[in-house]
Amino acid sequence: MKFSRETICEILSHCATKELTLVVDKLLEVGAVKDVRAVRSPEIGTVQLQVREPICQERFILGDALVTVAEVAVGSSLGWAMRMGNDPHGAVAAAILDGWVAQSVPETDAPHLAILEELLEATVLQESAERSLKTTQVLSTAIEFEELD
Amino acid sequence: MGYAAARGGLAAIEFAENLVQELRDGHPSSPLETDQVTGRLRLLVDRVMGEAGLWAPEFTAQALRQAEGDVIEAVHLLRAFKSTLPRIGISDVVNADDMIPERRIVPAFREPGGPQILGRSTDYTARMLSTTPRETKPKVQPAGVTPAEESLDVIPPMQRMSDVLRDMQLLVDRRRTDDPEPFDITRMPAKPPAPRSARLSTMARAETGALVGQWYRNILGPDGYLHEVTLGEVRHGAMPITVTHPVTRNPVKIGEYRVTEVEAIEDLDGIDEDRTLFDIGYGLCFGQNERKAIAMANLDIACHRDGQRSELEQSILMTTDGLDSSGFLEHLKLPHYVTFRSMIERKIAVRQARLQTSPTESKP
Amino acid sequence: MTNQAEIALYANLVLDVYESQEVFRTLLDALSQPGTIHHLPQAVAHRFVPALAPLAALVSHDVPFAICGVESVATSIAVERATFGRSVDPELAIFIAALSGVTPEAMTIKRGTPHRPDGGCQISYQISGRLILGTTEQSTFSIAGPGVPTVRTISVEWATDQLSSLQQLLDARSDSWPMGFDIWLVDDFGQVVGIPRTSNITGVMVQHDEKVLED
Amino acid sequence: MNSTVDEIAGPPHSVPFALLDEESKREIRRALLQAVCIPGFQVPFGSREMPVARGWGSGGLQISLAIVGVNDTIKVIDQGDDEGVNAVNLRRLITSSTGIEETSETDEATIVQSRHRIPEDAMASDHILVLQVPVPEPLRGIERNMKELERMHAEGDYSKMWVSLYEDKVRNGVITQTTGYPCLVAQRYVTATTPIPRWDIPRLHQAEFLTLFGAGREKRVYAIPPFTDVEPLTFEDVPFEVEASNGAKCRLCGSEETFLVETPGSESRWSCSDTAWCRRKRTK
Repeated sequence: MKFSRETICEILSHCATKELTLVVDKLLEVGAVKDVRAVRSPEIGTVQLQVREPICQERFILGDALVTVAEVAVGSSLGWAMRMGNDPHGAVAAAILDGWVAQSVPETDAPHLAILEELLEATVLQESAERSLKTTQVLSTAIEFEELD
Repeated sequence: MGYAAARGGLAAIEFAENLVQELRDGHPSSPLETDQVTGRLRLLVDRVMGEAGLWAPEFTAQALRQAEGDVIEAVHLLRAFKSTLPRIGISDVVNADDMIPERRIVPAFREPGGPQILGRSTDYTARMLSTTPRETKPKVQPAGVTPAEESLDVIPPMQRMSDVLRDMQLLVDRRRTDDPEPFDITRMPAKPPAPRSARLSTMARAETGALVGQWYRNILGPDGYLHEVTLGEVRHGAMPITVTHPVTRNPVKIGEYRVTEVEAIEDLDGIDEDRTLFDIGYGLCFGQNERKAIAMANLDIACHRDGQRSELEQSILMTTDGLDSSGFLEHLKLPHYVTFRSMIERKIAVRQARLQTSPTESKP
Repeated sequence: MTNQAEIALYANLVLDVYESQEVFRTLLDALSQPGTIHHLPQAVAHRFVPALAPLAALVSHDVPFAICGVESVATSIAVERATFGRSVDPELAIFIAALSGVTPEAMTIKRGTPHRPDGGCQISYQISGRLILGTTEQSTFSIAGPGVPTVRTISVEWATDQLSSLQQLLDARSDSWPMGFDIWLVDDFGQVVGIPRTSNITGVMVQHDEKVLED
Repeated sequence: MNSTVDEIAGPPHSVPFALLDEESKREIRRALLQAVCIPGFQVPFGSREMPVARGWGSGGLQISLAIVGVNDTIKVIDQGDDEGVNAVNLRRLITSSTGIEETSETDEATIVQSRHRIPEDAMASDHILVLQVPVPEPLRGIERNMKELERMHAEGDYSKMWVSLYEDKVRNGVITQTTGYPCLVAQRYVTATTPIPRWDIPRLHQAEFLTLFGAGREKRVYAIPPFTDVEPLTFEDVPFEVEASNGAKCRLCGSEETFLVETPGSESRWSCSDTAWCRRKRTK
């Protein structure tokens, strides 16, 4: 696997819940991912957001973000995921993938690993295209000043 | 268990609820979808999330729909929902400079370090009411720009004005190295004297109108505890949320939220202040809500300069929360039979006492 | 977590929402009616040393607590895991479990400040014996003050070797009223007696074994 | 057979027992335990937003939800009336989120949540009275600055309060304080007695039951334990006066010994504020 667990988590945060669960259900159905059980049922909760402001370099609490967290066991590995919003299915699916890649099994299971890699690469591509469009839009509103002599 | 037959209170409440539901959900127009609210009423959703202190766009849309667009009511629904949720964790501390900007204005300098970007703004749009019944514009690309794959544009680096002034040796250096734990206003009520982190948190989730009102009261009203500032930075953009992966103990980015950030430059002119320097107030709040962030930044520096001399801090901490003020205001609608009976009784008692002392004076 | 026993303790210390409510009500009743005996729920009292129940039920995220007594380190770790609280030195704790007669230095226990007397510590003191209502042949003390109609008496059976350490705590408890700290006496049968800082303890603790006081 | 994501995800999110999450409950409980040990002292707590607005009993509601267990029975009154709309609303919130029994009979209840009244029936040590408090600070009328208020309580310096009562008496011939009469609790803290009528004040003194006060908007809880001195502030030569009824009787049950409320304009215009008490008296 060319991505680390953390990178996979981050990429999957951009992936729609529907696509994500589709892939995980497929891997479960064919038996590529086995022996999965919920350690902690997906739970909606809040994450406190702390910001360091630049004037006094002080931390303060801006507010909370609503997230869903899930923990699953995949074989002997613990898989974890946190998703923004109310998303129990997305959290469970991402946690399963997190637990699966933590095992050494996927390395020897190239065909099924390819399914995951395909999802990750497609997500990366789409995310960067969106980001690039946004940057272009934002920069089009930059004020161009004439050079003063 | 003994319970007397309902005397109508419950029935009336339930019918009132049904009436709200019927007239709202039974309206003949097509139902309002969540993504319509988040997509088309973005600034309203931003404002409600800010005042609720909770980044949750979909639930906010739901709250607004349920509240028929009443901002305070929607904030109430969200905060009450939050009371039922566990706190799952604390994010890694994010620096203000980690923002990916989508807008940046520097009124203090024509050409600051980095660009001035208008971004998504109606600041210079004529406020002409569009009288066409409906907006159905297709997506248009900005003229002359093709967002092709080879478009490698990145937002150029932007030096923040506080750093610029610091480099020019024009800024009071208030940077701390002791890194105190931030005050959590949701766990412990803040009251004066409070640490600055409590004031910043209070203002970040204050009612927008109350904060603007507080600001203007100090500009033109009887208080006058603040100066008009020069704005250094007005930014809007996305901040990352990073948490610690509990198994690997490494940081993981799980998503983003948008904020508005303001630096307000203050011309120090007090007798005990260094007139050769500026100071800066700071504002940061959820979503795109520039009015709120500007008021916050100006009140932040005003409160710092005031240094407990006036009651500005008490006003900020105690009177700007939307749910506190509207809840108390609206409680006046509740029955007060007992208290009012007691008040009438005292009126009569005072009258009788007067009659006893000077019988001629108090004849009604 | 190093062994099965510790993991088992951790799991036992996790109270469900109904258990934590029942424990809390027992503790509330005990402090509002000093000198009466209240009972922890059996399901909780049987799972671990009952004197740990206040910590298991009241500590939550980041709440500073301390445990004094044998195996305090392992027990502290288990309480931390079960409650997400923070194990600290006794002088920083707002909840302390004093097990098997081991108590923190009375002078250092948090008493709050004149502005915030609610910063005072609340101590769960394990009675390795049995609490009995009224006067008996055993060590007896009487309680008066808010929560008590006139006076109530409580006796402690068997745990005479602990009583001098308890006496010190009781004396120090309200030396700076309304600052101070409060105590739950929790015996090994899950019986609880509350002694808030408002109570006047007037009786003599050890009537029948003077040697203990001299130790 | 492997399960699916949907099966592993389990049932959707549901609201916890007694609405509040466990951490919030524990925090309120910790504040209450301090409150009973420092009678009359206002303990700050991180008040949560409730499904009712602040000012509508959110403080009392948080206390009830933090203390309630499956074996409790709840009575809720507003102005003494179980059927007041706000009482109905609070009661159904508590029962629907806990499944506990409700009652209008004081002796059947273990928890009585109330706004502005103490039930006429005697309560004992197995009752907890939860009072909703709009303004927990008894000294606010004489001092606005919060730092100064804090100092006055810390030092037990209530001289300003005494001066204000004295001036009131001199100017008006009587002490004009109506409901929520300030009391000295356990000889230490001057405490706001919600706005219960003066009629109910003597019933707090050395009461058999525990009273918990919740101010949600102002984020304070305080307590009066059973058998605690509650002394209304007054002068030796100015006896404390409850609301005078001048021989008025309830038009429904004929009582003279209860707190009566007035219906203006009608011939027989008085009736019991405690409606459950009145009904029982009539059916006896």
